[in-house]
Amino acid sequence: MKDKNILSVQNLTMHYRTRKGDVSAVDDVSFDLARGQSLGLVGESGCGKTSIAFSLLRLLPENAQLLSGNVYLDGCDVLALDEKEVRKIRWRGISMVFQAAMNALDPVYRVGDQIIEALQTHFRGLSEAEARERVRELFPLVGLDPGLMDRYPHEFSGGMRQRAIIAMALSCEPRVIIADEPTTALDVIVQDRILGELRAIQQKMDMSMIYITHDIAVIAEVSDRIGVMYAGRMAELASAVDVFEKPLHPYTHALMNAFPSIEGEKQELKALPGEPPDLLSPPSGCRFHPRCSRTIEKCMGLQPPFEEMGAGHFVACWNPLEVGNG
Amino acid sequence: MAEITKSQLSGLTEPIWRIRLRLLRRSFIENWRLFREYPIGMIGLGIIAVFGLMAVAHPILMEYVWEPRVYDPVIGYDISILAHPSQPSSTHILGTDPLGRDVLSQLLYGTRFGFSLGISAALVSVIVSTSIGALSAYYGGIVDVFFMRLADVVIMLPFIAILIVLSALIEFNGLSLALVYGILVGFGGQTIVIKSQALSIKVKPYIEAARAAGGSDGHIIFTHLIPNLMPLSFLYMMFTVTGAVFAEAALSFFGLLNIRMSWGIMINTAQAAGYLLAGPEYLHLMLPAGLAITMLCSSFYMVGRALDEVVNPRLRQR
Amino acid sequence: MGENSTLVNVVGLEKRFPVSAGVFGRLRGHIHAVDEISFEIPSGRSLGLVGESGCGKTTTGKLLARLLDPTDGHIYLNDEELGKIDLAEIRGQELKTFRRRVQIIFQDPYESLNPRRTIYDTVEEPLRVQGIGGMAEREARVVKLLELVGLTPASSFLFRFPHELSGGQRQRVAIARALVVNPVFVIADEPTSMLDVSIRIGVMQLMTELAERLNVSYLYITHDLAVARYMCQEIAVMYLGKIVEQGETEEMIRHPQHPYTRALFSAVPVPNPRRNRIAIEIKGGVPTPIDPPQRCRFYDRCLSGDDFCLNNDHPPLDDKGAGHRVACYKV
Amino acid sequence: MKCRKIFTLLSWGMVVLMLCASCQAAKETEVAPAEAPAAESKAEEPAAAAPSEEPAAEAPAEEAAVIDAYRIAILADITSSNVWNLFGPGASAYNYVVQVGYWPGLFTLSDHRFDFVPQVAADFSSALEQEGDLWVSTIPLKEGFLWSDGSEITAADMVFTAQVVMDFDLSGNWDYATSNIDHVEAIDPRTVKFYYTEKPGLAVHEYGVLQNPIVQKAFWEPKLAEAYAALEAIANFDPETEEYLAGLAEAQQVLYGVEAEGEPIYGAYKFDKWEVGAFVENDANDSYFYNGMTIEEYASGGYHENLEGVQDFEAYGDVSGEPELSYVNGPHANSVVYSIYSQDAAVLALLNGDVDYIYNPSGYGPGLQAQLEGNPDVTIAENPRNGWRFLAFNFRVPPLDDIAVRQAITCMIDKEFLTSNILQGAAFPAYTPVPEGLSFWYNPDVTRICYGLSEQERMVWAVERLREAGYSWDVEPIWNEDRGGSIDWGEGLKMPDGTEVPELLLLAPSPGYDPLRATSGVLIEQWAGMLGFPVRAQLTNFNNILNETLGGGGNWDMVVVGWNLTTFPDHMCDFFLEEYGGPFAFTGYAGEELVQMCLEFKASTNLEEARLLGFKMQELLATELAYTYLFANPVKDAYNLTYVDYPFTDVLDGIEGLYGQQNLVVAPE
Amino acid sequence: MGNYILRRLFQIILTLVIFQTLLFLILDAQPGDITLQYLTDPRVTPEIRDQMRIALGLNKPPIERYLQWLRNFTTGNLGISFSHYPRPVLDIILERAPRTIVLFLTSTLVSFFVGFVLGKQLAWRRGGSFEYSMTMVGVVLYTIFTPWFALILIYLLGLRLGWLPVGKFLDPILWRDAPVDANYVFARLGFTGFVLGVLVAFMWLSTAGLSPVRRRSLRIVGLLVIIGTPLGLWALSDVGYLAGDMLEHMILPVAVATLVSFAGTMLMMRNTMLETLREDFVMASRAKGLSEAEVRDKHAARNAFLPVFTNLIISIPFVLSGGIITETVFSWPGMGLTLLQAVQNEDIPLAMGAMTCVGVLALFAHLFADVTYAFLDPRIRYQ
Repeated sequence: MKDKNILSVQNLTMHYRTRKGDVSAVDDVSFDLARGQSLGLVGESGCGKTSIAFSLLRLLPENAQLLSGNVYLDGCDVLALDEKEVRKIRWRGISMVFQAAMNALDPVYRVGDQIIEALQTHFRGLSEAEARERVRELFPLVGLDPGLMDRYPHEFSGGMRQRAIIAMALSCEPRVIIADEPTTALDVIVQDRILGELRAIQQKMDMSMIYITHDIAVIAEVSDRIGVMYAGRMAELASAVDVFEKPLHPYTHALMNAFPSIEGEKQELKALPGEPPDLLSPPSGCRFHPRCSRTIEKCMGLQPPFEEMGAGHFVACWNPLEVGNG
Repeated sequence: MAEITKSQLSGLTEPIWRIRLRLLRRSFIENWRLFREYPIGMIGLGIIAVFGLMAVAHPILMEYVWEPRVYDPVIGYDISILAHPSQPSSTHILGTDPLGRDVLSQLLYGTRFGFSLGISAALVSVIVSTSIGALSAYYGGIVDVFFMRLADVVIMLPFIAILIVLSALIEFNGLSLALVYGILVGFGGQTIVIKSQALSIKVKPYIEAARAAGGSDGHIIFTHLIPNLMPLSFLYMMFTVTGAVFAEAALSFFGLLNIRMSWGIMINTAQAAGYLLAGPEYLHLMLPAGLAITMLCSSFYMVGRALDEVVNPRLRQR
Repeated sequence: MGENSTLVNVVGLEKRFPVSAGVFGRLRGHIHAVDEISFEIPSGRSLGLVGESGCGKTTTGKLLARLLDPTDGHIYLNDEELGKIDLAEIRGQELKTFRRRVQIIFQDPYESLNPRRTIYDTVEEPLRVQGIGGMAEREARVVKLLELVGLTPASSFLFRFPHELSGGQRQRVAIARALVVNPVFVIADEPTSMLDVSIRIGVMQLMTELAERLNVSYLYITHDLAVARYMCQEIAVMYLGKIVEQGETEEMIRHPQHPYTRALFSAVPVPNPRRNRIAIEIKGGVPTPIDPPQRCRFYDRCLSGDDFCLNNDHPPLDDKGAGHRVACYKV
Repeated sequence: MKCRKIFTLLSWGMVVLMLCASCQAAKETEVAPAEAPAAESKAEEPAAAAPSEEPAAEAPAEEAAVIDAYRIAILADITSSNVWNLFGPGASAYNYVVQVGYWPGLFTLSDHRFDFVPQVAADFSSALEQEGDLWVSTIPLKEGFLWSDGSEITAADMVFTAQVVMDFDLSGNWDYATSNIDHVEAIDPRTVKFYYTEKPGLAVHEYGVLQNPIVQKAFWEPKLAEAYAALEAIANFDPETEEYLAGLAEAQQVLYGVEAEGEPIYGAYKFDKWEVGAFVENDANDSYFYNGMTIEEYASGGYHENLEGVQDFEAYGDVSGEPELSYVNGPHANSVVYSIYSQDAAVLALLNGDVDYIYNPSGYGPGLQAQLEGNPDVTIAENPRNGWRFLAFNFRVPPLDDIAVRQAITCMIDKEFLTSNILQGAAFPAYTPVPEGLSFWYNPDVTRICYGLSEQERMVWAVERLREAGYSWDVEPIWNEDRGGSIDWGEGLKMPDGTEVPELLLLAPSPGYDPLRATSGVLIEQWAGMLGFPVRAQLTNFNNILNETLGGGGNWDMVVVGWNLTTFPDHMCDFFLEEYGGPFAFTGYAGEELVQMCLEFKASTNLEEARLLGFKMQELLATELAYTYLFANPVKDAYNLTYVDYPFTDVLDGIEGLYGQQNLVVAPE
Repeated sequence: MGNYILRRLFQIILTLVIFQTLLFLILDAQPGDITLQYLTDPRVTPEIRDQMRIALGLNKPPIERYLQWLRNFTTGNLGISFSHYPRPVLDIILERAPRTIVLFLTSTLVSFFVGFVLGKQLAWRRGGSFEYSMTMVGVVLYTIFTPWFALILIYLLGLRLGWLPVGKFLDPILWRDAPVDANYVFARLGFTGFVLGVLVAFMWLSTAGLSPVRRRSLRIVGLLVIIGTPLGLWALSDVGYLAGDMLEHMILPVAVATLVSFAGTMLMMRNTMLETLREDFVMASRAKGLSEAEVRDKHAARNAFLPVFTNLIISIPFVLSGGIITETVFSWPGMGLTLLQAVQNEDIPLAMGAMTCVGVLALFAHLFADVTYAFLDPRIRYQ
């Protein structure tokens, strides 16, 4: 099991220091990622999805504090590396497709040059001509005409930009690729195409992928496994089918019920009461308990452990739903 | 109006004006708390406070402590001292100038002058720039084109040069300089900045919501546009104060102003009498005024910088 | 007022934006943002306007709220208070009075409230500019509306500033502001798209509930078909300034007929990991609507287009039965 | 990619071009000295000699030490080198300091005592005779007087100069045009004859026309063709019309614009180099007539010029025995370098030994003086100035036309206090229009109102004077013994006719322009105010003052201004009587007595007679108080004795008045 | 692009006309005229002054003179200076403008560079004592009373320590026998700078295609050669000592002009850089594994550069304003000093000419900077 996991995150805890106090952004999160697997991280804004992604790359802002945890990439602890070594991990070990493609490309450089820059950073002896050749090969892979590489980002449409970002993320053939809401700002038809391409490349190149989104429908389509996050904690982690068909955590369940779909019969939507908690002073015990319909006394005082309940199905809940109750 | 000061329906126990006052106070305290985090702003504010005390001190000292014949900043003369300029002493803490006048008295008087000049110039510029910026952003079209072209012309002009040219036309005194400087700044770069800010506010949905609610242009400009421009205007006021004080000093230094006393005049007096490079023993002639100009300019600028960080959330640290 | 009476009737509505360039600002062309669209909204029902970004749905909304002046066409509002009026024609005081009857809710709850005004000021503003009621009366109405949108107790919200509220609360304030003048028709421009999933449903439900209680109709603009399905009785799909298909919501979802609608609907991801959804392909991306050629707007991307489509005007929106109207020669 | 290749190609091309260009540039600079070998050697020399800040020390110690360069600091650049312009609209002190010695005059004033002596003229034979309707003066010229190109200065040059001035109607310091000259004639190469239409007085003839510069005809005649052509164009116009005047102005402009490079001159130094904005350099002129000539002045008044085999001239008295002063004319320096400095920088340069003398008509403030005095190398010579600052009254405005008012206000002005205390001894009190330094004309017995009185006595005197004249107060000013004694201000001053005295506007230059006058203005406001005069001092820019006063604006009641004067004191008339002074007589004063005296004074051709008249006029003006003279500031000259020395430094208007004594300056012993 | 420049030129002309109209109105509205100067000369009678007025065209009504001025301006004739009568204004300006341009081009470039680098560091090391102290120093220098500051520097460096010359732009004793004049050396120096710039740019571009390892070493060698060669050539040439003298005189004024203006760029750079640092592409370039210095210089600073550059354009007139002060204090005979003297002397043509020159300078600097901006920012495309 261990050697199959290319990435292993254990007990990751991270706080942001603000003038109002510490924000507990990621709290005791653990998960593994196997080679060629696609893991979806889903949750509402501010639940810590993106913070995890940046922790993996050690790209946290100054005020972020990694309090505990380990991140093993191919058995090497990323969090223990010094700055220079981390730089080698970045992009070759783990690369990232950024959320806002609009802003993730530097507007003053040609798109191709930005990919060449990444290549030359990691392959110091590569001349520009060689690097260009490499980009020329990459572009069709993501559905872009290689002739576009000498254009500037602003000359690209949103979809093309996102494709360029994906090409950039693939350029150094990373072992793990993190896609952080890559299609959120896109229209549905473009989103559909990009999702398809991303999935195809990932499988073709046998890369592992972490896909981060708040859209349950999207995550259902791209992920093998799904981690549901709530308020900085992992609420449930299981295979995609299990999460959708046999959710154990009440939050997962509520999320499913609150999500409108155009498929099938029109079902009654159930609103979640209340608002997501303020992570400056998160609720004691289970962070979901103030909004939970299944709260028992234990929930208020004690944090539920993140435990395996059934094969590969992890959940953190004192009073989980019965299997098949979804 | 008595029946509306208290509302039974909403369960409010206080008159609305008192609530608003409290809100105002609270927002002031909040901003103050933000502002306080920037040492640069606090230093600036501290210096301004010191200058404020100095400005207030002068009339008091003249009334109760100092003999006007001796200490008047313009026509005072100390007969008891043989040679002027005299070194600092117990009677003249900063010594006397080449014409036998007390330097400290001049410095304090100059503070008052500098303050009123800077602040009135700032007020003028803010009134001009905010109203023009808001109007051209809101209405656009020919009004906008006219004022923006004008602003282009104005920002192209070297200020000091223009003031020098104008000094030949206008008998600059404190007030007219403040007015001219304020108008120049107000019509120039400041309008452009305020207008671009106003443009970004103009397209905010809440402006559209106000229009959808039936709000007239006047209503929108005065209740939505201008209040949201005020922080920026206030920020620019600080910079205008700096500019105006500097311009006055520069013009005085060139001997182009017709005022009786200011910091610039003090330096000019020392210069005209040839004490500028006369050595350390005459430092009291140019150091206090030069330092005062620099400090006052710096202090307002520092406050402006700190305000910038408060007003502009993109610069905030965390 | 009966169920079937028409509340809003849009006829041939058109909006063009000039595009200029060159030394003397020479006119280069027009963006046909909204191109001769017509639809009806029966009283008490809501119409969902869906489409990709740039298709003209927001412009349509603003035209109906008269935040923009239409280039051409008519917008008739059948109102029991004011009678039947053409919104496209009115000016001045009349327009101001009309503002009472039609309101708008914006997408971004963070930008749609003036950060320097309290909730009370914001919600009361429409009443004040319309000169409705005395101060006490207005206050009472504000309180009532706040409680209606679920901000209870109202007194604890009245004198807060927007930045002290969460996104969901702000959007409720925006709803309260829209409803405070008792409108009959509300244009909702993606009111929930920026809200989190767990809050979104709450707001959607609130809007539905208020529509029934206050007898309000919505023009619900959204890019999210699933949301439109839950909010509206009817859906109209826009493409490049044109309505290409319109009909009863469930009918549309089950049997989309226009090639574009079909591609659009098939591209929506479904929350079911077992299902292998197959998207219907169309060509290319959305072109800019600057002076589009006189033919079917969708021709360039359509897989089933032929010479007839190429040589004829944009097809009319024909009823294909049961109020399901499609603008396509091939259906 | 293709694009990039093209760019690369272009860049290479650019580089090649650049290299070519810079090679060419290098060549050019290499070639330049080769073409002018003289320049090359010069170029090397200063490079080596640059650190030698002591050129005098390096100079070979021959019998007469030669100064390498007499370095004068000037405070502004010269603006013109065209002689016609220089003595016309281009007249500026700095143009003079560089160029005034270039051209000879028939007569001149001696350097020290300002004796009227011949220069190009062979002798004093300038007496006027009547010839028909005209008055003539025939003047013989010296022999051996050479231009710097070696040719002789002749009567033709003199005639040419006068002719050009009259043809072009040149003004400014050219006196011919305003002196009723009919024509000038060259009787022979060494005799020139002036024809006047009216009998000219001293000021016009001796102190005017005869001292005007002379230029070389041979050089100028061809150069003026264009200007004459312009003049030709208006030959037929009526001189009264505007077209004529415009055409004339155009012709003058052409004249002023002629490049005068290489013009042969006569003086001790000739033009060498002008680096605009930085410095001007003059080189010694070896053919200078007075080079090596000894000048002696005797106690008897005698004046003696002597150079073996060239000149031996004496005048004004006995020249035997030990002379009071004896000096040898230069040039004693190889060149004179006039560097442009700001005043402060000039003082620093003098202190550092970078310049030898500062030509500084603006005067030294006390601070600069303090710096200069603190340096042992620097000497300051102090000399009386021919000029003063005064308070003028507007006689058109009652009650200022009343002598009692003027006297009362004048009495209150404590000039001694003003000069010694407020102005820190930077000035002397003045009581008469003629400065003490002009000893020939100065009347020492002139009345000084309230001289030596205390503040209390002044007030009493002034109040009494006013009361006598019928003035009254609501509250009379009184002396208050409290607080160490001060005056309680008078209030509600009324004129004899019972009307209240209106507010009086006192103009003074702003402190930026002249702190002395600004301060005086503010103080006078106080002093007059004590008596109850509602005076308001307005410090304003100088141009504004000019505009209101001389310019005829008229919006003034009192004004503090000041002038520098000529050595001939006809300004006593010019400043008060419009027929002489034009706009200068701006006060509106027209005392009958003064008119009479001036008629006599102006017509006088006898110095002694003129002098007595001058005394009477001074007394009249001191009591009538057309002006209240306030103070005069002395001329101070600072020089560094390390490298240069002067034969004498005691002279009216100082070394400055002699533009730095360039032809007299010697190396120190 | 060409079209854009054309449009801008058209705008410039329009702006100039407005500018000159205003200027003319202001100058003409002054009390009195140039002939007032001659009031103090007793030999200049009223008749002569009238004649002078005619000569100078002052007898005509203002509108006629204004039109005349415009007519002349279009033919490049700026009239005749009053105070340097009868020198043409254009002559005077052509003689002085190079000095101002050299001085302020140098100080602007230096202060921009210094400000840029320091501002970058300030943003990068946000919150440290370096930032606070530098900001304080920057603010004080930025707002310091320039003449006073210049005098202090003169006193300390020129007088007390005697390191630098205290004013003027050359040493007369050194120059009095120089084979060339100052403007010649100025022009050569400017040309050298230009060639240097082109060569460096060329070298930079021609090495761009190499692999990172070789690129670096080649560039260092190239820089040394390109900068060293002209320095050597100058040192060897026979006017090298003159250039040296000139440069020595430039140090102090350039230092003052730099010190009082670099902070503007620095503080602006700090702010924009802080904003840029929040952009996603900075995070992205970090994620790509670039070193911190590369992220800072190639991405964050490169993008922050754009608004700072715009600010530089806007600040050009301020630089010229500061120029008046610096030139006055250092007796630097450039446009600023000329303008001040012209105004003080009521030399309307010269003042007009000098102001116009300053205005044209500012306008073309704007245009130049805008065009440069288009190259720097690919997002900007001028139609």
